[in-house]
Amino acid sequence: MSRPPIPFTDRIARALPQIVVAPSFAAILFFVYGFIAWTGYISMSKSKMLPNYDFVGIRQYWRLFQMDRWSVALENLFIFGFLFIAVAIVIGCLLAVLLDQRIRAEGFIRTIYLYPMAISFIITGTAWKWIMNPSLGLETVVRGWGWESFRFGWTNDETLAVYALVMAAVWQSAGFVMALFLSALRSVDQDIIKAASLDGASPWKIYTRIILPSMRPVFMSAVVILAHLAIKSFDLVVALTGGGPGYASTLPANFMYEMTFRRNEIGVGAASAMVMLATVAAIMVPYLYSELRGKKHV
Amino acid sequence: MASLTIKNAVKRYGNVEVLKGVDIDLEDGEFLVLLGASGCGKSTLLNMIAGLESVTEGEIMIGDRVINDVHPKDRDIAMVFQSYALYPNMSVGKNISFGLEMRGVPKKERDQAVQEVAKMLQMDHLLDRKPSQLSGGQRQRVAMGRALVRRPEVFLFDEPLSNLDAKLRLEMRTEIKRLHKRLNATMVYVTHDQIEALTLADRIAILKDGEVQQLGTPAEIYDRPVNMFVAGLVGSPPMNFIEATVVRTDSGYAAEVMVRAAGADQTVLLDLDAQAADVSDRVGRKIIVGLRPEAITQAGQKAGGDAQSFPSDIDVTEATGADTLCVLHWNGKEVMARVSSGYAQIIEGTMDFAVDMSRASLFDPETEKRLD
Amino acid sequence: MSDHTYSPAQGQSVLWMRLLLWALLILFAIWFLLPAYVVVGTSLKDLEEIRGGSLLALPHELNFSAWKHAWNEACIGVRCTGLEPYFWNSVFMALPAVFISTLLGALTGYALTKFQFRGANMIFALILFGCFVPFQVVILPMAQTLGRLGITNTVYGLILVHSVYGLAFTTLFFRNYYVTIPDELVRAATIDGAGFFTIFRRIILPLSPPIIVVSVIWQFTQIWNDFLFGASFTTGGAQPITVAMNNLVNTTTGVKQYNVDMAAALITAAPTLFVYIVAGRYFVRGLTAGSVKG
Amino acid sequence: MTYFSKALVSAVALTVAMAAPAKADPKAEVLHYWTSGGEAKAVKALQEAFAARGGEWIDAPVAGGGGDAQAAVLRARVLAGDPPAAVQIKGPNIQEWAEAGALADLSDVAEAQNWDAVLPQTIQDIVKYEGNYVAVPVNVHRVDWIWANPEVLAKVGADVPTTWDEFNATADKLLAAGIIPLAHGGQPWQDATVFETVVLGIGGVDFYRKALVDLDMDALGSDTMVAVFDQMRKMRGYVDPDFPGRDWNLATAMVMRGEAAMQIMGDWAKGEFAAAGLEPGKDYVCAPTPSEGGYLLNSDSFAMFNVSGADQVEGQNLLSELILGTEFQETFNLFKGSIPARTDVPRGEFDACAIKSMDDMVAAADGGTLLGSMAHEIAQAGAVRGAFIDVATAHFNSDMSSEEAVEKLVSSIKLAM
Repeated sequence: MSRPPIPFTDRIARALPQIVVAPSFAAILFFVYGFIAWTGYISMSKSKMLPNYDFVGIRQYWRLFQMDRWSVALENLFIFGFLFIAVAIVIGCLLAVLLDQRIRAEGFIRTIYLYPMAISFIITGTAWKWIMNPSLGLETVVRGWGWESFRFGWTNDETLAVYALVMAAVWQSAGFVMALFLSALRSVDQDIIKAASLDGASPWKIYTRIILPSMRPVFMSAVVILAHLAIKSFDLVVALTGGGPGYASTLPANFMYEMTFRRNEIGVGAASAMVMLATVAAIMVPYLYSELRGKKHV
Repeated sequence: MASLTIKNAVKRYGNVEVLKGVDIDLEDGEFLVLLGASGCGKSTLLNMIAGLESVTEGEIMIGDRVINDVHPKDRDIAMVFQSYALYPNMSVGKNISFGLEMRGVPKKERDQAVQEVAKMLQMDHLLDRKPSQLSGGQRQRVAMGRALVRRPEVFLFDEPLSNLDAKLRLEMRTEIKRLHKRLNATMVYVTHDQIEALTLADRIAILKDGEVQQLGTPAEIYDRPVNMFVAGLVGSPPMNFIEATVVRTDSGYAAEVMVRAAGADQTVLLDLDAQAADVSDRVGRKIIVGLRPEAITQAGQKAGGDAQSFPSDIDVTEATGADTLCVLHWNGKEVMARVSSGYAQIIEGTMDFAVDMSRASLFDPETEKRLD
Repeated sequence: MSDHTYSPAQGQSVLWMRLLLWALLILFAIWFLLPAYVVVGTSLKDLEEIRGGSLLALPHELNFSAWKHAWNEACIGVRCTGLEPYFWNSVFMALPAVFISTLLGALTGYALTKFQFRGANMIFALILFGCFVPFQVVILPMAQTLGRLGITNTVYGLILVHSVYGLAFTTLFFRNYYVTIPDELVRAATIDGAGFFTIFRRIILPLSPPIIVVSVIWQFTQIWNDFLFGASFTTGGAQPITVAMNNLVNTTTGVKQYNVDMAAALITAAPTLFVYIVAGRYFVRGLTAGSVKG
Repeated sequence: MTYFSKALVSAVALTVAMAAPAKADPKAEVLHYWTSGGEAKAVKALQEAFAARGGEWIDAPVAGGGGDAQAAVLRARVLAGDPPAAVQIKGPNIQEWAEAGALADLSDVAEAQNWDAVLPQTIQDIVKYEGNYVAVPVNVHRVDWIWANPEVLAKVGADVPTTWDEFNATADKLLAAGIIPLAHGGQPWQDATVFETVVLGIGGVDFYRKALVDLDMDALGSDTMVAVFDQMRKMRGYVDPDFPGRDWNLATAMVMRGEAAMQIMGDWAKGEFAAAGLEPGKDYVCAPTPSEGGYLLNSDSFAMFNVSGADQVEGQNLLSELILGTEFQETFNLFKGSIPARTDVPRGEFDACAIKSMDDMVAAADGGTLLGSMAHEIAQAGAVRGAFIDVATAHFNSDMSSEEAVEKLVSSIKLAM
C-alpha cells in the first residue's frame, strides 16, 4: 500500500492562498521596498539634477542636517504631528461622546462632522487660506462686528503658520476620528454600563473610567491613521501656506519635493526621505510588532 | 462506511511538537471520542483527519486509502463544528445543500436529500430561514443536517455540544447516539466533557500533551485508568487520591491512612490483598490509593466481603438527589464519599464508612502510573 | 448612555446639561460648515459682489454662471474646455483603481487570515508598512518604471500607481475585518468541497459589504483627491481633475475670478462629497463591523 | 519571427524612416507654466502660429509657483524616457540638462535662420552648450523695475524714486498718508526678486557680480551685505500685512487699483497692466530700480529635448523657427511685456517701457553692467539659487538681524556649492 502522488491540480489548489497573495506582495516588495532601497542608494550618491549612481557615503546626510530649512521642517513636523494627532483625537472623542447622547438628528449632524474627510487637502487648504486672509476673511468680518483686536491671520504670521496647518488638518480629520470612536462606543457591552450605573457611577465616571479605557485598540488605530496623514502632509502645506511665510511652515515632505525637483539636489532629497522613513519606522515597527505578535495562530 | 487508521501521527509547528505520534485503529461503524483538556492536541488530530491540517509524519487511512495528501473534499468525511459554522448568508436549506452543490449533485436530488435530512432532524419548517433567525439548538440541528446529508464514510464532531445549555446538551447527546445507531457510521468526536465521552463512545482516547494516555472502552477507562491523569479526568466528582504508606499485615499488605474520626486522627489500614498489583517491594514507602467516591459508602450498604468499614468524621454533605456526597478528612485532605440518599439528613458528625478496596486503583507517586 | 435614572432634584441640571450639549454640537457644526459656506456662497456671487461685500454675506441671488464657466468654458492653459474632460479623466482613473485595489485587498486579506500559511503575518506587516511611505519618495523610481512599462502619461499609469499604493490600506481593512469572521466557516466550506475561490465568492464576499463600503469610500476619496501623482505623471489632456483645477485656479487673466475658482473647487469635490453624504452612514457602520476591532 | 518577417519589418521600418521627414505633420508637446494673464495670451499666440503652419500642438501647462510643479513633471517624463518635445526651462538649467545629454542639437535650424547674427552674446551664452544651440530664447525680461501708480505717488507729491534714500523717504510719506508703499506677494521668489534689486542698488554692479554670480565668500560676508539686509528690513515695513502667499499678479493689481503705490517686479508685470487696458506713462509708470546703470536680465527659453519620431523632430524645428521668427518675437513680447531676444525686431509697436528696456540692455551690454538675475535662475541654478532664496525669505519673514542673515548666507551658499 503505497501513497499515491499528490495530483498536480491539488498541489495548485493547496498553494492557491500563496499564489493569490504573491502578485500583491511582489508589487509591494517592488513598489515600496524596491523604491525605498533605490532611494536609500540615491541618498548616498552624488545625484544632483538627475539620479546618478556615484557613491559618496553619508555626505548628503551631513549636508542635510546643516540646512536651516531642514531643521525648521523637522521641528515643524514634530509640532504639527503632535498637536494634530492630540487635538484631532481629543475633539474626535469629544464629538463622539456628544453624539452618543441619543440626540435627535444624529445622522444629519454626523454627516456635517464627517464631510471634510471627503475633501482633498488642496481644497481644504485653499478654503482656509481665504478664511484666514486678514483682509478678505474672517478677521475683517469679526472686526466689522466691533471686536477690533480679533486676529485670525495665522497663515501670515511666521510663528502661527504651523498652527494654521494644525487647525486645517484637524478640521479635516476630526470627523473621521469621531466616526471611529462613535462606532467603538456603539459596540461597548451595554451590560457593563448598566452594572456601573447600578454601582452609582456618574455618566462622566462611566465614560472616563470604563468606556474610554476599553477603546484602546480604536485609540491606537486612530493614532496610526493620523500619524500617516501627518507624515504625508504635503498638499495642505502647498495650498494653505505655501510653506511660508518664508519657509516657516514647511514640512519634511515639502522639503523633499523642493530639493528633489526644484533645486537639483536629488541626493539631499533622497536623504531627507530616508530620514522621514526612519521616523515612520521608529513609530510603526514597535506598534506593528506588538499588534501582530498577539495574534499569532495557535 | 469505512475503518479509520491513524499510524504514528505527528504534528509539528516549527519546533513545537503538538502531536507526538498517535496510533489509533478504528473499526467500521465505531464511535471514538477524543477526550482531553484544551491544548492537548485533540482538535489538531481531528483537523488532521479532516484534512484541515497537514500531517507532519505518519499516516492516516480511511479504509485502506492513505489520505495524508488527499484534499478534504475527497476524503468523504463530514464535520460538525463547535460554533456550527453555518454560512450566515445562506438559508438553512442552502446551508445543508451547499456540500452537495459543490459536488455537482443535480438540483432535484439535492432538494430531495435536504428534505429527507430535514425530516430526520425535525426541522423541515426551518428550511427558508437564515441562521441568525434560529435558536442555538436549531443551529446545532442544521449543522448536523449539513453533515448528514452527504452520507460520508466518517463523521467528525468538534465539541458540537459545548455551546448549548445543559438541557439541550442532554437532548442532543441522545440524538447523536441515536443517529450513530441508525446510520452505523464511523464517528470521531472531540470533547473535553468526560460525561459526553463516557455516554457516547464505543472507545475513548484520552490525550495529554500530544500523546494518547489511554485508548479503551468507557468501562476500561473508568475502572482501570492507566495513570493518575486519566483517573482524575474521568468521573465526577473525580477520583480521590490518597497518599498512603504500604505496611505488612498478617494477611499480606495494607495501606496506612490517617482518618479523622471523632475529632482525632485514627490510623486505618486499607487492605491491599484484593489488588492485582504486587506491592511487596514497596513496604514502608508511599503509594497513591485511588478511590472513586462510590467506592467509599456507608457501612452495611455493601454486601461484598471485601469491604472494610471504619468510622470517619463528615465535614460537609452535598445532596444530589440520587445520592449524597460526603466530604471526609483523610491524611489531612478532603476525600469524597458517595452514600445513598437515605443518609442525606446526616449533616455532620461521625459515621461508619465502608471502603471497597477491590475497586481501588494504585499509582506510583513518582511516575503517577498505575501499579498492576 | 442616557438610560440612567435621575432623581427629581437632578432634573434642573439635566436640562442644563442638555443645553450645553446642544450648544457644543452647534458650535462644532458651525466650525465644520464655515469653509463650505464660504466656498458655496462665493461661488454663487458675481465678482462685483465678492469685492464689495463681506466673505460671510449671503449672495444676493443664486447665480450659477460661475459654475457653468468652470464646468465647460474656463481656460486651462490654452485649452478653454472647462473642467469637464478632466472630470471624466478622473472617473476613468478612479473607478478601475478603486475596483482593483479593493478586490486585491479583499483577496489578500482573505488569504492572509483564513489560510495562515507560514510567514503570513510577516507579509502582512510588510504590506502594512506601505501605508506610510511618503509618496514624494516614489515619484522618480515610479517615473522610470512607468517609462519601462510604456504607460507614462496615460490613465493606465495612474491606475497602476493608485492600485499599488491603495493596496496597503485595503489589505489592512479587509484583513482586520476577516479576522473577526470565524475560521470554522472556511473549514466547513472546505470540507463541503468548496475551493479557495468558491469559498471567497460564496461565503466570504457575501459577508463583506460593510468593509467593502469602507474600502471603496476610502480608496475613492484618496484616489479622486490625489494631486501629487496626477501632477507628476500626467500632462495636458490626460490630467485628473484635481490637477486641472489647480491649473484653472492658477490660470488668471487680469482679475482673479474667485467665484469661478470656488465653483471649480466644488465641482472637483462633488463626487467625493456625494459619496460621503450618501454612504457616510454605512462607512461608520462598516468601521464598527471590522477595522475597529483589530 | 521568421527571417522573412524580420526582413519585412526592417524594410517597412526603413521606408517609414525615409518617408517620414517629407511627410510627417509637425507635432510638439509643449510643457510650460505660462498660465496667467499676458503669458497665457502669449502662449496662445504661439500655438496659433504653430497650428497655422500645420502643426499639432499638445498643450501641457503646469500651473503654479513659477515652474515648481513643472520641474517634477519634467524629471518624471525624462526618467520615463518620454520627454516632452519642448520645455520651458532657462538659465544654467539648460546647461545642466544638456550636460545630462537630454537636449537635442538645434544647429541646423540655427544656421538656416542665422541665429548667431541676431542674438546678443549674453543670450547666446545662455542657450548654447559647447557651441551648439540647444534651446531657443523667447524673450528678455528686465527684473529690476519699479511699477508705480503716478496718481498715488502724486498724493504725497513724489515721483518714482531714483535712489534708495529717496525710495525710503517716499515710502515713509506714503505710510504716513495711509497708503501701502510697496505691493508685494510673500512668495520666496518674490522676496528674492526684491533682494537682488537691493543688492544691485546698494552694492553696485561689481558687488552684485562678485556676490551673486561668482559667489565670492568675502563679498557675501561683507558689511555691504549687512547694509543690503538693513534695507530689506526697511522694505518689510513698507509691505502690508496680508502679503504672505499672495501671487505677484495680485500685487500688481493692487498698484493698478491704487491700493499700493509701487511694486518691484520684472516686466512681466506689464502684461497685467496691458491686459487691464492700461497705458504706460499715463496709468502707470515704469522705472528701473535705483542702481548705477545695472540691468538684471531674465530670459525665457524653450529647450528642445531628445525625442523620437519624425513628426516630433519636425515639430521641434518648426517651433524653433517660429519662436525666433521676428513676427512671433514681436507679438509674443507685446503680450508678455518683455522685449524680443533678437535685436532686429521692429520697435514700432513697443511701448516706452519696452523701448527703454531695449536701449538699456544695449547700453548695459556695452558698459559691462548686464547681469543675470539670481532670483530668476539666470545667474544661478537650483541649489545655490535655493540657498539665496532661503536666506532672503527667512530674513524678510522674521525678525532676524542683518548680521545673522549674512552669517546664514555664507554658510548656506557654502553648503549648496
